[in-house]
Amino acid sequence: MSARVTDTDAAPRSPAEAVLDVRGLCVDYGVGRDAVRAVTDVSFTLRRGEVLGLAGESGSGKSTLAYAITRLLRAPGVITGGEVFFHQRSAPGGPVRKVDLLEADARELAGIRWVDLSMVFQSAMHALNPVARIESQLTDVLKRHRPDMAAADRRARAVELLGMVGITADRLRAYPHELSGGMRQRVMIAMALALEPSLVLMDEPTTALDVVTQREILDELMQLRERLGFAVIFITHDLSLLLELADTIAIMYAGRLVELAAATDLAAAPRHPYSLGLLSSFPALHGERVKMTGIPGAPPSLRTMPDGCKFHPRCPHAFERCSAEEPSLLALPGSRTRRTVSCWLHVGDRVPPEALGRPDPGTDAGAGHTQDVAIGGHS
Amino acid sequence: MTETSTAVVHGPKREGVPALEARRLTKHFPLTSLGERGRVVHAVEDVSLALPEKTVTAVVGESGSGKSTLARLLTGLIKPTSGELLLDGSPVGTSARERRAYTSDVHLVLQDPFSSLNAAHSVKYHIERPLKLHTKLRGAELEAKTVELLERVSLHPGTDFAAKFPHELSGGQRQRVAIARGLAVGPRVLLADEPVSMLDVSIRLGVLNLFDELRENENLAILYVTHDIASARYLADTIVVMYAGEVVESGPATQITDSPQHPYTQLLLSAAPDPSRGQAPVLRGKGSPPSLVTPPTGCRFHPRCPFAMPVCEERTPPPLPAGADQVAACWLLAPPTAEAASAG
Amino acid sequence: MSLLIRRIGFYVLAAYAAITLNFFIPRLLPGNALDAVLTTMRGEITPQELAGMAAQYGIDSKQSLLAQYFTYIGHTLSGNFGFSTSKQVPVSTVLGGELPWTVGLIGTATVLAFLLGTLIGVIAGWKRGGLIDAVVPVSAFFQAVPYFILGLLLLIIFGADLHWFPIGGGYDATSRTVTYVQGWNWPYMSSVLQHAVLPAATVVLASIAGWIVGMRNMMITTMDEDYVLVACAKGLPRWRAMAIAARNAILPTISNFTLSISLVVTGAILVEVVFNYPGVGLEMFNAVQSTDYPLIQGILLVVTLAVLIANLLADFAYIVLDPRSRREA
Amino acid sequence: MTSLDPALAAAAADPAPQLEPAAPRHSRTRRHRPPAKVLVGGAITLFFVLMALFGPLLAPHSASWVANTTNGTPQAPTGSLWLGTDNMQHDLFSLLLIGSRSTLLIAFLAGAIATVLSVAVGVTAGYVGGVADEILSALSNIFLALPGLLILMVIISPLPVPDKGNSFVIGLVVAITSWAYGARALRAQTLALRGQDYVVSARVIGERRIRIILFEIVPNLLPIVAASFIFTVIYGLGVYVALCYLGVVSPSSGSWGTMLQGAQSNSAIGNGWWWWYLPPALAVALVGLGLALLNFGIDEIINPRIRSARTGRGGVKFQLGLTPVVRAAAREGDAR
Repeated sequence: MSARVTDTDAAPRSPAEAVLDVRGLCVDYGVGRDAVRAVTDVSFTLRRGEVLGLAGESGSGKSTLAYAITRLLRAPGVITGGEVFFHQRSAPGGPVRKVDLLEADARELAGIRWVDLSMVFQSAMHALNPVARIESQLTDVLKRHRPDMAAADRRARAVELLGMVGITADRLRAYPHELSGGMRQRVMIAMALALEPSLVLMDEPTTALDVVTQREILDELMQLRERLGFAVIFITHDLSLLLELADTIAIMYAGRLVELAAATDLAAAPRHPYSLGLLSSFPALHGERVKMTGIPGAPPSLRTMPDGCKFHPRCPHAFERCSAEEPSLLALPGSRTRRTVSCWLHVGDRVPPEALGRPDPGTDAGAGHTQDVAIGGHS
Repeated sequence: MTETSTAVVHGPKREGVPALEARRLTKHFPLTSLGERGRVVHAVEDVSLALPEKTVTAVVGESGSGKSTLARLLTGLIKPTSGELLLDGSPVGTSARERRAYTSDVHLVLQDPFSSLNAAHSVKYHIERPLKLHTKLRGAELEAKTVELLERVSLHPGTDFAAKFPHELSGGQRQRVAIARGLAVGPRVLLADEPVSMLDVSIRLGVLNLFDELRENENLAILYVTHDIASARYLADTIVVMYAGEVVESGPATQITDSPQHPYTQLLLSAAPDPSRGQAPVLRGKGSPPSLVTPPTGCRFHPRCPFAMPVCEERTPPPLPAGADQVAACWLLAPPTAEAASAG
Repeated sequence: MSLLIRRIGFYVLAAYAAITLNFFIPRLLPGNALDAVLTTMRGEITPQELAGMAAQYGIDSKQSLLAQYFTYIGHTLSGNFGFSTSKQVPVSTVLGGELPWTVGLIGTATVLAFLLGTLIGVIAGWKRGGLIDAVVPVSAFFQAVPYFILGLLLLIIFGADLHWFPIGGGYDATSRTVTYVQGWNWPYMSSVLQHAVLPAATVVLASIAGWIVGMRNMMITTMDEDYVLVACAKGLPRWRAMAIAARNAILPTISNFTLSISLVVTGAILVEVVFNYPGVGLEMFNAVQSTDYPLIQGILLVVTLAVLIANLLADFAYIVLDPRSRREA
Repeated sequence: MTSLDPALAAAAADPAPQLEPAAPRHSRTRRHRPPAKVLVGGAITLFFVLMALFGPLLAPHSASWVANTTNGTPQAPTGSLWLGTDNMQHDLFSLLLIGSRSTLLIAFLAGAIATVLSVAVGVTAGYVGGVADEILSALSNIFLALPGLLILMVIISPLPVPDKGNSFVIGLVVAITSWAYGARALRAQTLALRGQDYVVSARVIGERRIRIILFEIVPNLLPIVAASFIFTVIYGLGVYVALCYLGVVSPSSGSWGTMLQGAQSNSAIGNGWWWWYLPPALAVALVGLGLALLNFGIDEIINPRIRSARTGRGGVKFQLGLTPVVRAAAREGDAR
């Protein structure tokens, strides 16, 4: 296991300022002998207005990671290490305050939650209180965080919020069960934006919806993001969706980040064999029909993790080192954009397989090789 | 509905008698709650479908399109309001005996791998039951056949898997056991209702490829029900697109995705994730599927259709030729004379 | 509202079934048991009354069973439950005297137990693993012990042994120091309260455990729902999140109330026998002892109707509290 | 008396399919050891079952034996008469042992009969549905609303004496008033199971309806069947002891309820003869406790979420919406 990352920013290439800094986050389920590690040493930086896609299969820890960041993870989840810095800006252009969410107490968290950091849950069906009207669920946050607001203003704001996601004001008096699935998820999104947060976490927000509804909602969401400028962490198992949606994509496997890259780079030139495998698990809508294989085997269970690289039992390119040592997330210095990968194929003098060594889009050069320059204190 | 003069049979075009044929299947579910008696849900409306052996037919649609109801109608689990089923060209009887015989020819693989196997029973039990019901195999032969079936769905070694219980298996393995159980009856037709939608992305293709192998090796006629048009294109010979209980378009798989003729198919395709798409997709149409208790008059898609014309509201479009082996139920495809006639 | 109509329809049906059952109970008696009963009464009541009773139960009657049945229904609906053979007064008079005691004791104790138990259950579930939650398994004892056994145990400890409370009755009829006058005066009322403590404690203790455990478990189940987590994610105060969970968790508890109410009431009625408390339960016991069928029937009917009304109220509360149950078709 | 848990019904009604089953909220491996409640409850129950089986054989005296005295007042416990005597100078210890048999026999008999009834009614209503369901559900709801014990008093008291002593008749009558609780829970669960894919699959391979009910559905109902069995045994115990206590039933062999009845009618409480009524009352309470603990355990197996969490497990305090942070250093400190 690699050492915990401590330095502030490894890739200060983008001029945009950070809104969230996750450093070496580790999450366990259970305490003591029963504990299993669900998320191991995850680090990334999210910039203002950026859409970070978090992709991975069930059990990869993507949802666990998101809930841990917000400290909303349920028992028996325990955060066992790392830092989560949230850069809170009280007013547009105002001073930025850096808060470690893992050190924050309940009071401090309550002040940040929803005001700066809101969340859209996977199933709006379950995320909306079935016995409360839409109106009261929209206005309760206003009541809590904007105590000066008059009741009429709160109501007006609720109407405005619903209008933003294309729902008419007459639905304010409705109960969740009276709305369709798509409408419920829209209400959820409107609710998440009620206080104009700087970061919205979305945990599979459209997975339960039909493809047309999903597209409509995503389109609306992206338009709202353009307008309001909030950053998004978008969690899904549907990598093909993320490629269209996200600026940056983080691929998770067995609780670890295995690759972090710009969406365009990842689509054209994946560096991690698992990313490649995932990309080739989605049949194309166009072109010649070719036989595809997906990834052989199944993801490991949290209790029986293989040694070394967690992906090596399913990896077609695995070699001796992969089963012995676990790679850490390393920057690829040859890349135009920031991208990191945790794979022994890209370390040292090895020439990666052709499929994993394609040039980044927009560059002529092949993939650069790391010279054991770890982001953190690996070397 | 009533105006559909000639029933067009959807499905792959092959010589000879199809393994399973559905003729003008209609299913209306009566509503039972107080104040709604007498009203019905128009779940499936006048669908004719042929499933020749060695073919995969994909039925694509959103939830509520009637695709799952269609699959269950084909198993005989629910009785159609009207229409009939033909197995190898002869009508399927309704007596208990004929019904049982039918179960050995047609099997259904369901969506949820975590509920399709009974946690109380071993894998062995799941495979042996259909064998005991439909073959004379007993004792050692039965065991050998069980192991063979498990290995045929790539669960090696079969003896180990036979002894396991469902909770010891991953989702993909469970779905393979469910498929092996389907094969145990020795079916001619395998119906699969969203068989991979609840599986991890990386193992979906493995299961889809298994269906592809079974089509070849077992001469199966396969019906693949899905909401994922890309996977339908990957696996199927023919794609049948359903909307609000009706078939709106059908034809060869690549043809449907490359040149969709019905506006609903176009909408579906424009909404599907497609990384190869250069620019942001333009969604073709809006709104959500209609109530099936009071479906729209005429073409059921007309309230959402960006090309809707007056005729669409009035009359149900018949399936019209839209390309080689491709039909679409859309007035846009009507020859000008017909359109003029309807206008006049 | 169709659900409410359906439920009311069901209760009307159930009430009708209870009335009918009541009609048949004396007629179901094996052999000529009733005849024997009536024979034993000879001498205790006037021949006219005896003849009237014989007619009421269809012995030596010229009336057809059906005609008797309709007569009976007519009488019941008009509040005429017949004439108590052991007390020589109309059954309705007896019930009028006993019901206030029972309603006062058992009604209050049951409602108190429900409210208190639900509240404790909410806290135990919310602070799972906390101090209150640790006490929950202890409540298994009270939950499992039949009401009257618990009553006996309390009586032994606090009545017979510690002499903290009287060991029976509803009030002191006489005392060396005070002369009691029934009515709204302090000596009498304090005596009534003193006599009510142990039986009420029995009913509360015995039934509260069920509500605590049920509510705690529902709370824990509900807290797994996303909308409770959403309340936390919204930065709402913790008591608001708890209120949202409790508001949803109470719905199944109310359905459960309808399941248990008849158990609670019958169990509580037995408590009256243990404490010799002058209510409907004790009266029922005495009526069975003296085979006073009109009185038995009257009590059965009143208790059944009370249970049905409690059920109806619970259903009504459910419909008020759960918008989903109000869904128009 | 206990009541069937609403959480159980909720778990039955909502077998929430977990889209992402990875997060091990409750791992399977920890289920191997039965909860302490089950062990304690089982031990208590076993003790009393053994008492019912062998107690009458081990009793030092017969039920009709009287201590060699002409005294008319009960004797307090002594070295030879462990629980003393009643006013007729019967040996109460022997009566307690002998009475255990009829008490437990009827409780378990009623539980068994009621369970058979509730499985038959509940599973039929849930699986067959339609009109049969409507009728059976209405029937069980009516039985739930009726004050069972009071009706039992009325029905049983005029029965001829041989019937009143007949365990089977009493068990049957008790069962008739108590099956509805289990039937309701089983119906709800059957309804949930009926739509499960494995039931549909069994129909698709051509299984007969009766086989589907017995082999696909009933095995998955077993925890609820067990819970409802224990529930009715507790109920039967309470009702039978109550009937004896009220003198409505007076079995010739005697029961714990008969002992209490004797004590009550002789004003044992007022006279301070605690050894007369305390042992049978405690025995009933203990059997009830043992069974209730068993039921607690079963409920936790049906719905592991409700398991009572130990306070401060590993020094970590879990609170909804405030995930604990336990740094590795602190954990190492714990290890040392």
